[in-house]
Amino acid sequence: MDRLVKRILPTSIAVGTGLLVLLGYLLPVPPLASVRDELIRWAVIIAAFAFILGFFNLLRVHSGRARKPGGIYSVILILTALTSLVLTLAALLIPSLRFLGDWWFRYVLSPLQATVAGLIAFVLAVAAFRLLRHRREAGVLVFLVAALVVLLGTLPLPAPAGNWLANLRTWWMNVPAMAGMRGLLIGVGLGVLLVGLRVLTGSDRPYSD
Amino acid sequence: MIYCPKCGTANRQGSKFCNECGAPLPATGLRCPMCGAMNPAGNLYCDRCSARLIPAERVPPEEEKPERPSPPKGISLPSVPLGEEEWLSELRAEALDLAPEEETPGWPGELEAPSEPPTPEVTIPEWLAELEVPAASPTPEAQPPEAAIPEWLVELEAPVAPPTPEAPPPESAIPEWLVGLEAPAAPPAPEAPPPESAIPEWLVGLEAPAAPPAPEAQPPEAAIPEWLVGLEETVPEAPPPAEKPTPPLAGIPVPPSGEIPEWLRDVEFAPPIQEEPSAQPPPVAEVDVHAGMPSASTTVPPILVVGEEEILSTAPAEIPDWLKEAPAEAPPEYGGLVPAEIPEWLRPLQPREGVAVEEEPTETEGFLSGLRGLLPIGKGLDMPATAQPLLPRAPRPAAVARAELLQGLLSRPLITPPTAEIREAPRQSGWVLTRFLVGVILLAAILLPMLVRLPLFGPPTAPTAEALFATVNHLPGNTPVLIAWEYGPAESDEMDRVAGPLIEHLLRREARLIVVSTRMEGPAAAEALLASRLVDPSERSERIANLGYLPGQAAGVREALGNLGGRTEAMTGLPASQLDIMADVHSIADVGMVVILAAQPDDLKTWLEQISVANPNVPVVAGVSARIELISTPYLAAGQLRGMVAGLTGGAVYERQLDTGWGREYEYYLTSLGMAQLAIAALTVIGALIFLVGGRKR
Amino acid sequence: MTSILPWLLIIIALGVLLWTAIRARRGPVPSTRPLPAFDGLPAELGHSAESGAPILFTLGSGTVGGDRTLTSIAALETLEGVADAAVAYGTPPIVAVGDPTILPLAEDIFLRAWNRRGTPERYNPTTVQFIGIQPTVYAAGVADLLLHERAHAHVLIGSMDEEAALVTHAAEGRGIPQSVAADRLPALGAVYPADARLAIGEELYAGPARIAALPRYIRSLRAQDVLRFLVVFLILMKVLGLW
Amino acid sequence: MTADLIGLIAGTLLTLLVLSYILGDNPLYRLALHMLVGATVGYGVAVTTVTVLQTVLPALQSDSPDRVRALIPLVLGILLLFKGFPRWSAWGNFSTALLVGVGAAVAMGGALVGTIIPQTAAVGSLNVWLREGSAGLINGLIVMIGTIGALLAFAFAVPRQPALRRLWNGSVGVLGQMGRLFLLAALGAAFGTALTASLTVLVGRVYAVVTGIQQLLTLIGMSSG
Repeated sequence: MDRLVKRILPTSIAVGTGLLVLLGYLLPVPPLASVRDELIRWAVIIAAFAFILGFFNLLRVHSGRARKPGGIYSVILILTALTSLVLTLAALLIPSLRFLGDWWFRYVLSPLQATVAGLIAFVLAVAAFRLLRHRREAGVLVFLVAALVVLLGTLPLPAPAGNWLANLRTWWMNVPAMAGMRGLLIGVGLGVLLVGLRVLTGSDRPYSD
Repeated sequence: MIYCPKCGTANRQGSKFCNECGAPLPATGLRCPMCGAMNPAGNLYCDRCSARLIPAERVPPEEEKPERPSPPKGISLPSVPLGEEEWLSELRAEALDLAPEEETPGWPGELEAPSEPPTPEVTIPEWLAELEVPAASPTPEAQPPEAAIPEWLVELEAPVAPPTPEAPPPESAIPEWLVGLEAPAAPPAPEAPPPESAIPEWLVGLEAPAAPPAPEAQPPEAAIPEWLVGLEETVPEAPPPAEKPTPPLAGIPVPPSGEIPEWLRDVEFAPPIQEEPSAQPPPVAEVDVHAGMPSASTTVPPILVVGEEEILSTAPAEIPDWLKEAPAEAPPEYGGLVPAEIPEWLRPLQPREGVAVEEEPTETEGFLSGLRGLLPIGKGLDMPATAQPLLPRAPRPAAVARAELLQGLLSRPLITPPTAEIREAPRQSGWVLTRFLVGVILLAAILLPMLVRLPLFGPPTAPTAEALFATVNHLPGNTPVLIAWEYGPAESDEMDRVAGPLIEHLLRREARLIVVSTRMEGPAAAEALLASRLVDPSERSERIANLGYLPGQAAGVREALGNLGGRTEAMTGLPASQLDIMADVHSIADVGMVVILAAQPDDLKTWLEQISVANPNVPVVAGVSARIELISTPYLAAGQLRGMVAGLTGGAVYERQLDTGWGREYEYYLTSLGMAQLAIAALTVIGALIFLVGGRKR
Repeated sequence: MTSILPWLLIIIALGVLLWTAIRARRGPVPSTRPLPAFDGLPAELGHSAESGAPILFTLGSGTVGGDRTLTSIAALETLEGVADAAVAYGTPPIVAVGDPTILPLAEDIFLRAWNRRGTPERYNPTTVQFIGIQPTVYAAGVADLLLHERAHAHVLIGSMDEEAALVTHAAEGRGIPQSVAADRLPALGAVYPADARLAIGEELYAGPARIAALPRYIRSLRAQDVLRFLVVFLILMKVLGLW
Repeated sequence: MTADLIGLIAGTLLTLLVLSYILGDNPLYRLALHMLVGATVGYGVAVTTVTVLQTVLPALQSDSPDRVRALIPLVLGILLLFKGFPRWSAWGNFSTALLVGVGAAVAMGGALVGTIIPQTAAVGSLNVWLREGSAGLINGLIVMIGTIGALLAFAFAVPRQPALRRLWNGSVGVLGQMGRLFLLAALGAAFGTALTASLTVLVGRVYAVVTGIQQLLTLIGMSSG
């Protein structure tokens, strides 16, 4: 019984649904395609419950951390999370309260998120500066050149240099970089394919012991 | 597979020499000394009984460099908990390895020639640091046990290469214990007369005792909270012990031999004390040959002692058995847990632990590294307090003991300490400086154009954007345009500048905008931009329908494309079918144009794929982030995209064509961006030169 | 032709898997090329056990159930490869996940590991931590963990984009060793300059094979190689206009 | 208006706090960051739950077939919540199994239909390049060779027989080495584009702070004057 719940049923569910969905992709004929979409819809709904799981994990982790030195941040995090939850729910469910959610989104969520995204530029700049400190292969020069070409190629620099750089950038994007990108994509595709086969043949069971 | 120790190449099982470099390869199989099972080369622990196969010291030096491909199986472990007899036999085996009976001959010799041992001296300082004790000047009585230590070690090394971590702590501890124990000794006094009476002599006889429990007592993760508690508690309690020491010291002159019988009695009757197995060696030395064996073997139980009350108290219970050499009875002993004792034992010891943690990373001595391997204290400290509630008051002792034993066996140092220290290296000042300078330069480059106007760059050029402008310009009025709004606030600073002009152009063309998004923040981000670009807000209802968030990636898109009318307007909550502008729009088939505003490659791909299936004829254009320009260009070349605005530059070009009131802002943006790009390019080149010339710092 | 190809690829892959499985009875498991990013992990675990500070695993934000599922699965299998040892050493890692759907799967790994040790009660529900949904926010959160929890080493394996640079930057600042395995171009571009042992693209999917060395993993690598040459062959066919 | 004023102040302030990370990790940044983490998670949970409820509830009230279709995922979703309690964790396996199964198939489908086949075809179709004349053809060849090289650069197996190995190193090995360079060319380009994109965002934030402060100053000026 235990084994049934813990392994046999889950495995059959995973393999069964997986094969159905894959079939839907490879033979997109009406019945199969609709079954595929139905199963995917289920997955989406289940994934939504995972959010609740995640939310409580977050609360648990940080309520634990709140008692340790520096816990103030965790306290703030929890408070913000709850505020955000309440405001957004209110905005989504009660049209008259929409302005609350909008305000929160516009003046708290957006600036914070955007600025953190902006920090990426900074860390990348630091990384660029230290590039040759860590990478000592010949290829690093290719990387360096590529980065510079792409970086400067967008600049509206004065005529001759500017145009030349822009063209070089375009060529680089469409030829060498394209080649590398395609090789990478195809390779990753193969990797995905094989892991997928392991899962769909039930030899990998990340969902059970 | 055997991995070549020289070049790391994987070679066929059984090969004698490496295919790559011809270097001789280590023997194929290792026979487990415990259970005799054959194990693949590279196993550190027997797959069957988990006994250590390769003595810690014989681990090849390459192990230090993480670069070396160490055998993956090296960390494979038996996936079933070990059976009782197995672990017990393991323990006994340990005993045999660790404690050759020959010890005893050694001891007398020591007693004659006392106090030269370097090893204890080495270890003392650390302990001093932690126990703030004047061990520097060892009292004469101290010497016999101290003197004993080196011999001990010699004995130890002889049979089994590594002084296993468990073994060292007791020895290395001994010296300062004569001082260190003073504190612990005191508390028990009031509560438990028999132990208390015992402690003094036993203290006199040998100062070794409680040191082992100190280290041993630290649970890998469990008991930490208790420790923390302990830290507070003990502070007040420190003084009382302080007075106590004198009696033991007074007792010292008495010849040790006198105590032995007494001591043995104590061992039998007073659980608390026996906690110090390593207490035995010295008396053993003075008494009988047999004791030599138990003495050594008892160095193992401490591993079991993980600071959980249950375990702690079991350890003492065990010792009698070991003396009797009837290990089989050990489990039953778990019944005889005496929780009462624990607090006394733990409290005096705890504060030291607290200190010890801080010292840890700095330790290099073999012993202490062994110690460290044994007790991952720091771990415990930074594991959240939640670890404690998890531990039931009474875990199944056998199971815990087994786990702890394995724990002890497994956590012997695999790698020599020095490397471990490099790991703990603090951030280099160079790093902080670099970071700061880059930051300042970057900010300066961005801010400058906003403060002073720099006519630095010419007008931006972006042919694709111009092409797109033409396409949109020919859009007949009142065309329903589906907009896939695939960006959130994280990208909106860039994407709003990309999408803004395009959206405004569409609005000018009197198009009907139907907005959907597979990003949960998409709809809100869309509203923000639309509000800023919509000249007359009252027009919104007949210009814009925000159909909100489509969960489920491709499937969600597919569904939506098939049934736009079935959705609800995100802002007003009205069903789309009731909106005037959606009156004649039921699916993708009724849409005149699709605009994909994407900041992520997958989003663009998903939409293009789905649209090409649902309605291949509808013209698709895109506004994309500079980040995915590379990935988007193929679609443009393949004709799947009829036009594209990429990045701020594209947006700026489009804005110029459209000539709205936003030109100024774009100018700021472009100049700042240009300056920043130049700055970073310069930094990159400078950095490259610096590190080429300066070479790598590490 | 184009509609047959997917089937062709799948069938050939399965064929190779089967064939190698049969061949595995006689003849040893084929060897695969070393990947420093993963081969360093066991040693790193040793260091971690010694210093008592856990390794921090960043599993990325690839939703299980979405089109990045298998990247996350490969990452999880790699994690499972080290879980037993980490648990036995008494220093289970900190696992930072960026999507709630990865959370239960990652937690299961450690539940199982502790069960195998015979001490399920030692499982710590905060071993796996859900940091945040939005990729950038997740990355920043992990970076903060790296800077302020006492992590001994950092392993990034999973589906991320250029925000990964935030994480590697933090690890570099702490001066702790890190391995990075990513399969998406933006992430790879962003982390290449970092001080990390790098596994590029499909090398990520070889993680389980390098860590756990289970025959089925190695076999699937073998199949992957066969398909690789098949693709090259297809490209040439296309050039010659035969497809 | 006041709400917007407060918002403006709050937004500008928070932006500044986060930007302070550039000068070094500091408590103010951590404060803002933790707020952000909390805010996004709260927002995400709210949006997803509401969206799902909006899709599931109507179906539940409708007639039988739809109700069943809505009920199954709902039950599985609730089972998934058991994962929160180690003791009952096993009951969530059904849900995770479905997620893994479906997800694996979706990813495989995408890889096969969306990536491997089309990309392979694209690499092979030199005729497209030919449209741009001989230069185009050369570019096409470069792309083809580069792609093949990059693909071979990943080859995992290493032949054991010395002879084979020499052959391998001579052919696949060389191509692979070349392929690595193309990979790095792509990585570098990705780095450049990512940098440009995020720089734009950073510029946007700095601009937002500057304008925000300007607006505040003018407002204060108006209120005072």
